[in-house]
Amino acid sequence: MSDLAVATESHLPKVYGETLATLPRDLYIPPDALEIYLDAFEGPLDLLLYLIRKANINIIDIPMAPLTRQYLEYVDAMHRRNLELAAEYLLMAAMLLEIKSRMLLPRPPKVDSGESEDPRAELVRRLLEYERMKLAASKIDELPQANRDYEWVSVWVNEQVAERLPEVSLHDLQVAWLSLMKQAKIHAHHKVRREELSVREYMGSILRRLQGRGYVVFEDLFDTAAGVASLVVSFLAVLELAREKLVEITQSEALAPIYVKSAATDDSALQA
Amino acid sequence: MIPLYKPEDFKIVLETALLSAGEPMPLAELKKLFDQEFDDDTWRTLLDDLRRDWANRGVELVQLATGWRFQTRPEYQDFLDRLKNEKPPRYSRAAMETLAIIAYRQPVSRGDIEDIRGVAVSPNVLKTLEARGWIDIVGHRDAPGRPALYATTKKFLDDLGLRSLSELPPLTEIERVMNLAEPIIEISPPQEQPAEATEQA
Amino acid sequence: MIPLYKPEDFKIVLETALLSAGEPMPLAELKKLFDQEFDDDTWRTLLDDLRRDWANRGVELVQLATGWRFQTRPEYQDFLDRLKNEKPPRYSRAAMETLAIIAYRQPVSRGDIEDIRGVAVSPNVLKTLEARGWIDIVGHRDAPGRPALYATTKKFLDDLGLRSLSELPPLTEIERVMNLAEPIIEISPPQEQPAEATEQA
Repeated sequence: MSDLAVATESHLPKVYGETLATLPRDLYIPPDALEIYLDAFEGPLDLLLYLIRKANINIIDIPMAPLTRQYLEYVDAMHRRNLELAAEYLLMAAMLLEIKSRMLLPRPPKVDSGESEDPRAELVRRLLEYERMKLAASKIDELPQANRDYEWVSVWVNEQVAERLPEVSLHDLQVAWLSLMKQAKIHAHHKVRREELSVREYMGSILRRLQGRGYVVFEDLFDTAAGVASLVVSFLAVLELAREKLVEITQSEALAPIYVKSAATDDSALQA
Repeated sequence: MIPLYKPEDFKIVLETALLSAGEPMPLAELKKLFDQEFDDDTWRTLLDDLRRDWANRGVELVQLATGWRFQTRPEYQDFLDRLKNEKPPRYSRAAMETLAIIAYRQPVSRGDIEDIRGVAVSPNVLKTLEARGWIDIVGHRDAPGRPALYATTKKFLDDLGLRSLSELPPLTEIERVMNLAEPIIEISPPQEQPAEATEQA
Repeated sequence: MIPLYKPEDFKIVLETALLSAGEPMPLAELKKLFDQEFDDDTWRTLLDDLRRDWANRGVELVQLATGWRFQTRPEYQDFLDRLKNEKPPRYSRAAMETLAIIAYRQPVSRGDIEDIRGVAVSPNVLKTLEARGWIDIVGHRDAPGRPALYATTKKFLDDLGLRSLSELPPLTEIERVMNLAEPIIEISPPQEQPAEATEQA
């Protein structure tokens, strides 16, 4: 915020308090000061507001003659100093002159309301709207602003680099099996029942136990502590493994120990 | 996954998620954290409780337009600025006035902004505000040249700590007008972000 | 600027700076925070103290080669992952069908799988499932080429939340829907996992 803006704003409360009886003071600004202020003006409306507020003029009853004279003096001064002057400043000058001349003429009453319209109305409306936005801008600027008045908290996420693995649900498995069946390549014997799954699970377990071990005593394949149901299923698993020729069951004579061996166990590996 | 038993356990997970989130977290998003479903009152209690835990710290839990977020308290900014290599630039008056016009009068075209300010709007000003993510184009006016209509974004609200446009500072009533054709009515900021510009094609 | 008197005041500023810093902060950098100059021992005490404050939280203060930073504890990652919007990766249809066949028909050879699927099974599919620890080779069939026999592992059951294979969805229901069902005599599956049996490789 420039010094100028601060200076004009500090005038504002006084402006509101001023009675209409107060006569406008001179709008004069020393020309030396002009250059300093120039950059600070955001355009002709800003310059006009500055002139009005500096002189404690009531914005709704602007004395057009002195304001126009003062404004033109500044525009002239800027010209003389070869300062780049935006076209808007000249347009505003023309507008002020036009309003000033209309003020001198008798005002025809408006057709609809019967009241005469003040030639300054449009200018006043624009000045008020601009001033409102100018003040709003400085109020917004005063709000705490991220990265200027405070910072976002951002704690580092200490992520393990392990790739995210696909998740599989039971439903996914079901869907996969269903799609296989739809292909009609599955025969009746591929239908799976719950009890069969238990047997299948034990088949895998037993094969794991036999892996790399040669002959294992039949009884050792059973965990007697696991209960009768488990024993039955284990037994069925061994029979199924034998039926599918995945294990070899041998017994040298009746009542001799029964041995089970993985059908594919490499005999040479056993001797090592 | 760590089992959660006490309310304290849930609060720690919530705190961890909010501290590490790169952006404000809407409640709907936070609800994903837990298998358990809590009603909104319970969530409110949990969040309020967490906010109280941080009451006397340099960081606070705030609710913004797009959700909940931890941010540092402005009182500590002077210390934090010492760690910065450069100060963030302040926006020019032209930029702030343009932003104010877009915020209070949205959706507006560049021409509308120029009418109010009385000067041409530099394209850089709009670009700067767009780059910050504070304004964007929400539509086009059905007029010659189909001028773009600008509005402020959720990020604008977030970055200024506002939950909605209605929390913008109220516009100052400059002066009662006597002889003007139209009386100036008390102006309040728009209540809601005009999500869909009314005038867009 | 807030006046700092007690060690607690300094710790709050330090905590605020570390929580909002986007990167690890070297000690030399942290020293800029305060007008007061403390020796390294004092700094060490301050930082250790702060670290202890966070001992039972989801975030921890750690010292890295490049400085100090707050980071989330790995134990909380599972919760934070839930806030990610990215879709979890999925296995290909070939992988899922292969897994289903191994789960329901184990032990099976690659040839068995190909018979059922009617297409060749890519070695990559089996490798992926083995690398995941969900299937392993439990033996070899005594046939030309000694084909490996695959079965599902305990980890497969664990990851799918099953105590035993008998808890897999009974496919008979699907079959019934498809009018393929035959009457089934229900026998109760064993309740216990033969723990010892399955855990050996």
